[in-house]
Amino acid sequence: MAHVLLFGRLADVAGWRERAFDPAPATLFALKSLIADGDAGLAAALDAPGVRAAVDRTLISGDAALTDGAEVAFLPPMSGG
Amino acid sequence: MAHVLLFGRLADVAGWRERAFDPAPATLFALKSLIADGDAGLAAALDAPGVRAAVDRTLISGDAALTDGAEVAFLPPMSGG
Amino acid sequence: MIRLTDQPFDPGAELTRFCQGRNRTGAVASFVGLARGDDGEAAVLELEAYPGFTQGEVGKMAAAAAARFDLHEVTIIHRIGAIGVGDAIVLVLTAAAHRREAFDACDFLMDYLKSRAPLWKKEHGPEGSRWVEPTARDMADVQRWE
Amino acid sequence: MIRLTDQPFDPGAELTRFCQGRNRTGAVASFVGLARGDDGEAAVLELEAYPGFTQGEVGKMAAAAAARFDLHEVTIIHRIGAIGVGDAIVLVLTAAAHRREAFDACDFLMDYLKSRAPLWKKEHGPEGSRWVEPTARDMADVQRWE
Repeated sequence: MAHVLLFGRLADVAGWRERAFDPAPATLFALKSLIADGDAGLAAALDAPGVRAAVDRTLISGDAALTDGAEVAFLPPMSGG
Repeated sequence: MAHVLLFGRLADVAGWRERAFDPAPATLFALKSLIADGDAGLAAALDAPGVRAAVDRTLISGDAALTDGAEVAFLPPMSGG
Repeated sequence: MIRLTDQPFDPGAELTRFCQGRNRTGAVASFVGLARGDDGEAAVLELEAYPGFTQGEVGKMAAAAAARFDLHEVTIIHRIGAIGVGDAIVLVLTAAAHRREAFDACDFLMDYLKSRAPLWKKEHGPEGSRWVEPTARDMADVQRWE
Repeated sequence: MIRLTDQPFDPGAELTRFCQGRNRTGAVASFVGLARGDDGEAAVLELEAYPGFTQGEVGKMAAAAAARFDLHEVTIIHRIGAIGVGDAIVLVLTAAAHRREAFDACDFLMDYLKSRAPLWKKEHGPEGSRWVEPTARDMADVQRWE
């Protein structure tokens, strides 16, 4: 199982903020395909410039292997302050 | 009469902060010579780099005519904050 | 001290506390970001954080600033949730021996918060809502430090 | 608002007031200069002003900063007389629409106060007293703005 969190505009595009994918795909990229499956808008939003992913609360560059129970967050461009 | 004010280290060097010179000399430079008359330490302090003069609360560059009753302040390098 | 809060806070009360009991500190710089808008508007901003992640990331930035600018102390308070007109959104406080370090650290932390902190800001305006993303200026600002 | 005072003041209380009732202001920057020294020392600093002149000169600097950086408001409070360890010597508060202007105006005003405001600072240390003059760094800092 992979626990997926969407933030900011990604949650608005997807229509959800939090969802479990069971079983967990083997990699981050495979999970991303699965999340966006059949939703071209969400696929584009996840691939937009500046979107980052965090696996178990660590920022990831590129792909990564996923273990069962992983928390995967997709983070659009950040803007605090 | 010219009313003279010394600030900061100039007052320490002169040993006074405020003094009247009567009659007032005709110019700022003449007043400066009169103030430092016989006191080489004060003459040097008044001519040190960064020392400014204000006549009637207006900063002066170079010499200036003095009118009777003028307030003349000598201002060493400034440092607030 | 790093604090994320969904409640209004008073930047002045924090500054008073921050300045107290110091003798080595010659300089305290601060920045307060306020929510702009028209009087009488309800929430003009919504700030979303990633619980369990955002606070630690902001803490890493603060630690980086403390090391780089030789700070005596740093405090960051950031609102999350709904924010009304005139409310403080963010407060950054930096203490250092001299003014250049305190100013630069405060400036640096604001640039980082604007474009690198895991926070997402939604503006509610007369024409609807939009997610704010860092501007070209924000991206250029943060690159000054790299 | 420009204020010279021989009494201690609370920078936080001033910041609280300064932030209140704003809706166009997105950014408030501040700087507090504190008197460094060893605990238990009596006055560590003495600040001399030129009554009837200093306040006006500082006011001119504040007006120049307000025009140059498009400020909504500026406040400068400066202690004069004897100052104890840990006391606030100076507070500069700047309000603007955006952070760059607020930061730059605050920085600019501190640079001016350090080397161009008619104030004279005497430090009382273990080896006696000395009049402080702007350092080479202070002179370089103020030249950034010219």
